[in-house]
Amino acid sequence: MIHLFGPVLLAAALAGLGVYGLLARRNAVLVLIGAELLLNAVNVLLVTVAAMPRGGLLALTAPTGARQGAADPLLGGQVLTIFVITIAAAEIGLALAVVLLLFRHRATPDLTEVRELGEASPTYTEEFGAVGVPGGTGGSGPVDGPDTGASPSTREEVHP
Amino acid sequence: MSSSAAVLCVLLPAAAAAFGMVVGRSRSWARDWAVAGTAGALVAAVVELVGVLRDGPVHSVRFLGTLDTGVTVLDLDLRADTLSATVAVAVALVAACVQIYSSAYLDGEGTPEAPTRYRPYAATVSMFTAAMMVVVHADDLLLLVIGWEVMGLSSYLLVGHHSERPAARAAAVKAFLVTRVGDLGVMLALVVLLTGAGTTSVSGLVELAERGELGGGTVTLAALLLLAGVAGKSAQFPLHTWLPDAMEGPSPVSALIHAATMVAAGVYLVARLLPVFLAAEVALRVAACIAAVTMLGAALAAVAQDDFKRLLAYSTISQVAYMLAGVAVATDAAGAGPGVFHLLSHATWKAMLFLIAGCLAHLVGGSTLMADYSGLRRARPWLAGLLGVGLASLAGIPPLGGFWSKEAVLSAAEHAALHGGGWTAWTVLVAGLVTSLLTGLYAGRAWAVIAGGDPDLGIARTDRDPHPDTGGHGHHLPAAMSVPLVLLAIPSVLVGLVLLDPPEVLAEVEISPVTALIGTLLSLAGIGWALNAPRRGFLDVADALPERQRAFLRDGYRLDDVQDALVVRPVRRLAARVAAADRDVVDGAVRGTVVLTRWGGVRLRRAQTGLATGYLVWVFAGAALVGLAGVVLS
Amino acid sequence: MNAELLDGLGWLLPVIVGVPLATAVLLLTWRTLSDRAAALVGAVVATAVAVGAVLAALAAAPFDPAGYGLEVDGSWIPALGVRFHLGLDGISVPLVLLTALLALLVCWHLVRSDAAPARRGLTACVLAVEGGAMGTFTALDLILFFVAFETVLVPMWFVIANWGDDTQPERSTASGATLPGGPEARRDAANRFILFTALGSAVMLLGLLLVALRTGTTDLVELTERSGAGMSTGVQVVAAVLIVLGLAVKAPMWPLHTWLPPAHTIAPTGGSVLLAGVLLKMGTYGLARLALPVLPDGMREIAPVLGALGVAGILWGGLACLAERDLKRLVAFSSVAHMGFVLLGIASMTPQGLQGALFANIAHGLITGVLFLVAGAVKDRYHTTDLVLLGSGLRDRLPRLGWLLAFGAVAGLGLPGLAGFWGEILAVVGSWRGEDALAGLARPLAVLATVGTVIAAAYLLRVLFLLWHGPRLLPGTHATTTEVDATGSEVAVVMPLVLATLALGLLPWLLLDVTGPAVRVLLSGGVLS
Amino acid sequence: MTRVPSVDWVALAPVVAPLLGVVLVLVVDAVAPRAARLARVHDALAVAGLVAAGAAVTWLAVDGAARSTVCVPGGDGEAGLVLPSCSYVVSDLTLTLQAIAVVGALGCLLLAVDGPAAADRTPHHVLLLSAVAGVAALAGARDLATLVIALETASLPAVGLVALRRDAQGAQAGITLLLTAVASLGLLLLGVALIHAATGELHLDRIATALSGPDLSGAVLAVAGLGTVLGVAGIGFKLSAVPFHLWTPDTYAGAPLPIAAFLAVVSKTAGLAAVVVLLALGLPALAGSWGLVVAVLAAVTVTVGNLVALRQRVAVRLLAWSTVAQAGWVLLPLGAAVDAASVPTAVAASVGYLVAYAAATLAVFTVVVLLARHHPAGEEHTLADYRGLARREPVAAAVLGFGLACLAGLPPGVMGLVAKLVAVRPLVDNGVWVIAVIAAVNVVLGVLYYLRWGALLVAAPGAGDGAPVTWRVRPAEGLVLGGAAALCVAFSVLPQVVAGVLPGVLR
Repeated sequence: MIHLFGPVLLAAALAGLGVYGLLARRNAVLVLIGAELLLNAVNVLLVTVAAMPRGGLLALTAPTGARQGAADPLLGGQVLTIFVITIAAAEIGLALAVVLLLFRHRATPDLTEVRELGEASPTYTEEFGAVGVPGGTGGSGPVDGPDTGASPSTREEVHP
Repeated sequence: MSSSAAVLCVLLPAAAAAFGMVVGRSRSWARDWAVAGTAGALVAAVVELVGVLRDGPVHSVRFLGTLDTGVTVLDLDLRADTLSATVAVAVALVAACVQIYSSAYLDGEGTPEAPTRYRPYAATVSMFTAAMMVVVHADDLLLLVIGWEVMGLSSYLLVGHHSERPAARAAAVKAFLVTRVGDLGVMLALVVLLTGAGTTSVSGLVELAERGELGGGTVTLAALLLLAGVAGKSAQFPLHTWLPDAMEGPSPVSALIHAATMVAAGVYLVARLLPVFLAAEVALRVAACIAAVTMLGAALAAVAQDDFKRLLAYSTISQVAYMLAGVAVATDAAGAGPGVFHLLSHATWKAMLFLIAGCLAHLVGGSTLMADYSGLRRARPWLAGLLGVGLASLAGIPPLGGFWSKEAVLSAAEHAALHGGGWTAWTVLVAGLVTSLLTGLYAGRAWAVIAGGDPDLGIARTDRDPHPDTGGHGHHLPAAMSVPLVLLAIPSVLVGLVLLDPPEVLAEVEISPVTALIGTLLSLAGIGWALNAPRRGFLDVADALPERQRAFLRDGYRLDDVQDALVVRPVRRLAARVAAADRDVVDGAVRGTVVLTRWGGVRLRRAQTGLATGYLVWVFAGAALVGLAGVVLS
Repeated sequence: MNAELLDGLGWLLPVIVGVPLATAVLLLTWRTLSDRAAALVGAVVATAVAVGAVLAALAAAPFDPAGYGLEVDGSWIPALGVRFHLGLDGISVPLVLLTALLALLVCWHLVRSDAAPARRGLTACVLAVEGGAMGTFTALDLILFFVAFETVLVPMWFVIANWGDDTQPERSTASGATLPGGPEARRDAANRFILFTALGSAVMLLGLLLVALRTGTTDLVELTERSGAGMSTGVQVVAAVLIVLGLAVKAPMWPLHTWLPPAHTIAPTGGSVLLAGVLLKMGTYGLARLALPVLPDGMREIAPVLGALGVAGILWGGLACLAERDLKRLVAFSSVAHMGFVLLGIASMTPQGLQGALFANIAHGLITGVLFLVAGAVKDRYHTTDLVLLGSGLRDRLPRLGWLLAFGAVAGLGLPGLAGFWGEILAVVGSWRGEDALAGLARPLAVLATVGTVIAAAYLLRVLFLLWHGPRLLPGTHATTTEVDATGSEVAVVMPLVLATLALGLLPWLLLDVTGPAVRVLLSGGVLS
Repeated sequence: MTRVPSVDWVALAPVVAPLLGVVLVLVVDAVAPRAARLARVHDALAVAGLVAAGAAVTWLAVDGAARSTVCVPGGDGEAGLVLPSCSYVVSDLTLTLQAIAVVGALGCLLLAVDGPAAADRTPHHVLLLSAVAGVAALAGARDLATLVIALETASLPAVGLVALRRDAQGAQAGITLLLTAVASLGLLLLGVALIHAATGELHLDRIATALSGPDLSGAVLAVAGLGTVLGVAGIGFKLSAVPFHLWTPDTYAGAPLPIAAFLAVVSKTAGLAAVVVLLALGLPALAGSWGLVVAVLAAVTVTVGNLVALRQRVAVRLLAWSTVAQAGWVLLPLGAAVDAASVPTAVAASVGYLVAYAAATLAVFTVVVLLARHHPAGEEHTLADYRGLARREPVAAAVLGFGLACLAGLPPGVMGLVAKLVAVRPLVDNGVWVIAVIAAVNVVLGVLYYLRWGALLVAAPGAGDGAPVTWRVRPAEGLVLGGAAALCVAFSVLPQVVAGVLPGVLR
């Protein structure tokens, strides 16, 4: 299986780089590139698998003359690779749209700048209206709700 | 006839208790019910006695139905025989006298601070009577225990009747708890008998015992355990400490419960189960030793008492020890006679003595110190006369009742000692004789202090100057209080006549002339010693004792302190520790888990940094861990 | 009663379970109903259910032929083999009647307590508890039992959390920490109640499932007949440990009892009565109904531990009472002690022990009911149950209430002639001869349990000493208020319990003859001797 | 040799119907881009797509025929007869999961139509229906490629839905979900690649056969085992299994509430479908190894979810953590799988629990959506804002209370009780005692916070709560409220529905 070693090593390296990118980068776009690297590592692996004899590792390690799969019209690894590339494309498309949305609101692609949803983040608050969203409601707003001017005077502490 | 009379003996006072307490509101209603109930019980008891004497005993009278233990079915039945009938007559007589007496003794409504509480009082006495009747008639020990404990409850309620007095409250609790400790033995004895003999029926047990079919271990254990209950109820050493304190109760209650009936119930139980005890020789020997120690010790303590009721209380302890001794030296199934005879005779004159004590307290406005009664002979000669009869009977002066019954016990002891009763019988005999001397001494002393002396320093002083609390009725004794004294005086004088034609239970009572003579001489010596005291310079023979020893005896050998140190305080400390441990350890662990979950929640929440890539660290770390697990497990 | 007339009354069982529950839902949804009217509706329904329960009990009689006098059986969750199987026998009848009686009294009590807020909800909760308890006591299917067992949790939680007393004072621990008072304490008590019992029932569920999976049936009749056949001793032990642990929380067994004192103290009067009289019984009933007959071998293995913990509860509860200042907490701790006798009786695995346990179960329900009603009446008047703050001389100040208190105390200390005695003595008898199950512990436990009766006397007399006896003394803050003795309706609510206590005390066959045959059946595979 | 496999469109109808809806919505949008009056047409088309899918599921269930499509032929392999293998199979499992997803999605759609979706009808409906199609496909997927594609079809639109809020938080929530999804996709693909590498097969039934052979080498097992657990790790985020759960509260808080409900119900269904399809159908032979991993994951998930939920004050965050805990419950029975034989009952229990969970969660979310709409604090309202709801809105409070009781597993929520019972049953049966006891403890932890919430409903209103607002419940919302409540009640009366799913052979 020496001939598999190279591609697998390559996949591992790519995956490692990708994970590093995902974990260490602050810029959303760079993080996405990390994700792409990770997916491409998978692609390398899949292509490598596709290059293996039929029956995979099982056939390789099984005693001679052991089982072989039936005729398989699908070239598993390669089909999967194509799928992954497609998914990655869709993913990036969607991701960039969301990053753009973020950039429009915060004028930064830096993920560390937008953390207020995390309960343990310094900018987290449970005080109504304090996070800069008018009325604090979702995209629809209080369509036929009450006058949002009503003051949320008593916010009792719920007993923990 | 006797069977329905037995049931009525129980039901009439019980009904009186229920109706007097629950239904009516007025005082006279309560009094009428109380007197009628006990009087009815007296009639029923007499009828029962007549019936039993004529038709023979009835062993099973359906009463409370059955008790399905899951294995055997027990019958909670009554029985009627001469033993139960004679004791029932005595109980009903004393009870009736006490109810009549009480209606005057607890006259009026009292003050808001110290109400007389007559209604619950009369009902409780009726309840007590019913309970005692249950004990007397029960053919099943479980049924007997009902009466046994209800008596204890009544005693508790009546001792604490004047519950505004701290001493009365404390004495009530003590009375109940100390007897309850003894009753542990009764409970366990029931358990042992149910397990070992499969029955708690008196008839059944007696039959088994007589046929020798009770296992040796079972019978010995059960008898010893029962003895603990007897010691508690009959105030025998070391569980006697409650009785002197119980004198905080009204005097008629002391007469009924703490002299005539309840304290004798222990002896009655032994007499009832004598065949069982005979099968357990150890138990009888222990009983004899307890009786010997108690009769001597209590008589000695009685000598040093200044309070008349406490003196009578110690004398009761001592006399009940006589009864126990009389039963304990029995050698055959009919040997309970002397003890039971002493029980009957003691009931009459001791009840009378207590009622006299009540009259005296009534006259002087509440005090029970003997010194406050001095000069009675000159102030109230007829009351002094009755007192004299009672004390003489107590000391065993012929031909009064006490003489016959006490000598019967001593004779039985002598008979046992001479016929293989062993060293315990000798102990009993010697202790009994010495106690005769001491009994004479304290009876004579009581007479000397109360009857003698200067009325102006004692009874006449308060006669002139009524106690502010009790108003004017310190001056005369109403008929309701004096008539019962006479009613009781008659049998205390004449009870010896029973021996002319003894009923079956007393058939074996014999008086040995030698012992009787020695006993009487010793009593007379004691009396003489006490009466002679004034000639040697002091009115009270106890003044001859050094102050420290006298106080030691007066306090009942300071056994209360021992009890306090050995039981009460350790239990209190333990209780406080348990309460603290419950709060801080057991519940602390519970609170600890709450703190732990809270802490866990707070810590776990820290991972929510809001940084998306930070979350991926967990994803990959988790994947790595899971992957490792996958490889290792495959 | 005419036997033929009563034979076809199987439908009564779902009715006495369903009607209270349905009424509870109705009361909750009927918003315009006034509080008083709601309480009246509840009382009428509770009365009707009580009548139904009595009829069902009569129809189920006689109890001589072992088995179920009244039965309904229907399919419910076929996938799990769970059937809607209800039945009445000698073990369930007394508890069904007790539940009906207590619910009835509590409902009528509510009709009269005009001061209580939001009685509509409270009545609904009481009825829901009644329905759940009825279900528990009649269920003949493991899972159905479990569902019914759980049904009472939420309503009872609401009773404590919503209508509980929020004026409890703070308490401090030895370590200096302060246990909260006020609303915080109320929340804590309610949460404790539900967390303890929910944990217990979750653990019990594991055991029930184990039994169901290993035997392939959840039907109690069949499981009782099998008497453990089909399960190895190991499986039985595991199942018994889980089931007993779950039920013991509810019983409660030492040291799983610390939910009880706060719950009892803080719950409103009716809640306390139901807690003590009904909910605790569900635990011990479960032990007798599920654990003993279904898992005899497993129970025999763990019986010594169960018995020892029961006795530990007797002593611990008693000693804690000796040092307790709060009347309601004291009664709660005394419950721990009393239920210790029940546990001991069950652990003995003897007919006597079981008879005693079942008797003590009922007796405790009646007696504690009296005590809680009295404590509640005291609390209504003085807004505290602190024995020191209540003053003394209650027998003179409020004679009727005082005598009821005295009666409750005397009954509580197990006075022969009142209901408390028979259960205790039979449990001790069972323990004494329970060497089969309790091994070497049998006799020591019996003796220690008996010692517990003396402690019981001591702490209850202490209550009377402090509160009932003594000079007329009103606590300072109430010195000016005029005192009102127990009203006619208060007495009327307590009297049935008092009379039942007396009746069972004097005529024990009333109950023992009912449970006897069933006990022999439950133990037939066990150690009948 | 290679021919295009025949396609059974009837079998595929639950997948195709939502996609048809997508196409139609897009067509209408293309024809009249800004026609406000066509808004209802959009809604109707979307609803019709889901209803059609539901009808298809129902028809297939009633029909009962064993259908499968997109098959490769079997034949005589070198080692004997090989059965044909299909990429899409209609089975009880498929239909049950599809039913949950479709009903859940319908509920979320109806909640959203006039809420967050009002401004973005086309994208909302398209994304939602696509996601449903993905879940439906996932339920029927029986090969690795279909599995991956279907899972991503279910996941990626969800990101879009989350970001529909179109503010910074929506974007943040979207990015958080997206990045987790991408990283997880990487893990899943790694796992799939390794499984494929180990067996050389794509079809799950063939993988199962290959791995159940008698003499497998250690290397094959190790690679397959690693692939399996990496696959589980990759799917874990979808279920919010700890430690892949951290996106959950942030995303729920940042997303519009109906979308959060969608994530809680439909996405979770997708997660379970993926896990079940991969593990139970593809890798039952390795149950001994993945069973334990899943058990530990489930136990940790339940515990962590409950512990943190106890600390929550904001309603939607509490729900988020509650769904984490509930995900653990869903996974628990799978953890009881100790060998291939014990897998089917475990799967049945998991799916049964999911049924109860979905119904109860939908009911709870509906009320939360309603309250948010009528409260000044909107989606950020806290539990304290439920104080006294029973007086103001008794019906909504009753539904919420009942839903919470179901989630807590206490009567009157018998459905939840039976679900917990069903979930624990396999653990007991297979003697996984440690996990079973952890589960029992977690029942209690859960009870505490659900009940605390429930208690507030009937508590007396606080002093400064201001004038109560009368709710105006829209018909669509009322439908969801009533429907979810009806489901909860029905399942409580007849818990057979929860306990009796998947009685037959697992395929």
